[in-house]
Amino acid sequence: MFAITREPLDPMPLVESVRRDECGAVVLFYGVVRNENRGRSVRYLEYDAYEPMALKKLRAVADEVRAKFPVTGVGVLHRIGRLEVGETSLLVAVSAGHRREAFEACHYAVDRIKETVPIWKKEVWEDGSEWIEGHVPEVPGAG
Amino acid sequence: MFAITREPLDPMPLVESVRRDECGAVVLFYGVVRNENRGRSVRYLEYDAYEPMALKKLRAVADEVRAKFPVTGVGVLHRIGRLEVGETSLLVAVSAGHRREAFEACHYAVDRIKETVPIWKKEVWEDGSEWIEGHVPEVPGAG
Amino acid sequence: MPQVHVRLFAGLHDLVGKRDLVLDLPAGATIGLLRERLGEEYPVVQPFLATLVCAVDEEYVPSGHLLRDGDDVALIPPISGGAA
Amino acid sequence: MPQVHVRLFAGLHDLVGKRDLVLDLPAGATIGLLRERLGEEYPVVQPFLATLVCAVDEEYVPSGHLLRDGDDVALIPPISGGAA
Repeated sequence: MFAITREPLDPMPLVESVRRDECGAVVLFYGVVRNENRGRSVRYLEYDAYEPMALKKLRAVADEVRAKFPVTGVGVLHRIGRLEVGETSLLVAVSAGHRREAFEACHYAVDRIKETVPIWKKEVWEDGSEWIEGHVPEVPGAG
Repeated sequence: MFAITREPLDPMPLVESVRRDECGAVVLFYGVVRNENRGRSVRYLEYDAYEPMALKKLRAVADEVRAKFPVTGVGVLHRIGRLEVGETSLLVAVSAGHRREAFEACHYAVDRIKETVPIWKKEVWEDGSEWIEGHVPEVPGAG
Repeated sequence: MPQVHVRLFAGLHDLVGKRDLVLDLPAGATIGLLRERLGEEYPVVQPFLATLVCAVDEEYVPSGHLLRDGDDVALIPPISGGAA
Repeated sequence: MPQVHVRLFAGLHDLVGKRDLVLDLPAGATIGLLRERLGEEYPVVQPFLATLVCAVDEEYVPSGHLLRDGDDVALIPPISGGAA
């Protein structure tokens, strides 16, 4: 299960979509809106995305994870639009035979999502706002 | 939130119990009953526990995690009794400011639960059953 | 004479005030040329060009990538989705 | 003359057929002595003694731990809760 959506994220169907009878471990990661970042109090976040490409890149991250780790299932949901403090922006679920692979693969997936998926975050404070500049994606074939 | 229970585990209240407005990441681990172990097909599992001590040791693992990692919340639920393939025996939730600490602390907590909490698992196959012998707990003051 | 469709997101969308642009480019135009043109026609975009990456047909492409008529080019400033 | 309450779990519970035992021990008895007595009175327990750990008042204790009257002693075979 992979989706970019403006609706609140529901973890239960995602976990069920990655669980297999041969898996002994599922790791579910929640990215949550914090009330503070780099010393500034955050009122809310606004996420923008290049939706079709973001969805394609989420699937590509999952393919990369499956090639690199012995996992049995991977799924990702990313919410966009306005999110309040405490709301979930990202859910990544990974199932595997054993816990080590599930933890490592899920952590790797979250790292790669931040590096490759075209989604942007604007922090809105009491007295202003800013689009956060994070990772410059790697371009294949570039110097 | 900490519990040893015979009822199916509900992850949502556990996650809500560890979430804080200052946390940016929650990692939730599911231990799930697999259909196979060490080459044998598993029909179901039966968990036994020394319940009051197991609950005390779950809390001790959480104290250890909080002392070792900069986390904002830790919670654990362990189910006992009969569990079918695909059911969840263990839920460990950890919240933290950032993802790395949440992943590392949750993995550590699962490892320590296996090493210190007096709970036992019987595998039941088509043609027999066996109580699985895992870790001998460390005894303080022993040679 | 390729005519390309350009998509703007996040800070670029706010600055330019549009979600989409159409640019007419000379034959043989590359992503590199498109970036130059953007900087000329939309000076507010200039400071972003150093860290801007482009995607064509939903894949990241290098500056030398040759543009064809009807291409769909997304301007991708440094990304910040995911999690803390 | 300490009298102690002994709790059995998992495989030990199945083998002995009881969840609880009461043992009368001589004054000055330790966990080590309790283990010896168990092996004598319940020979089925003998093969488990090598890897058996004891807990008193819900804490793991070493063989030299002195038992008091009314102590609650749990016999803890190697644990296997948690996850794959």
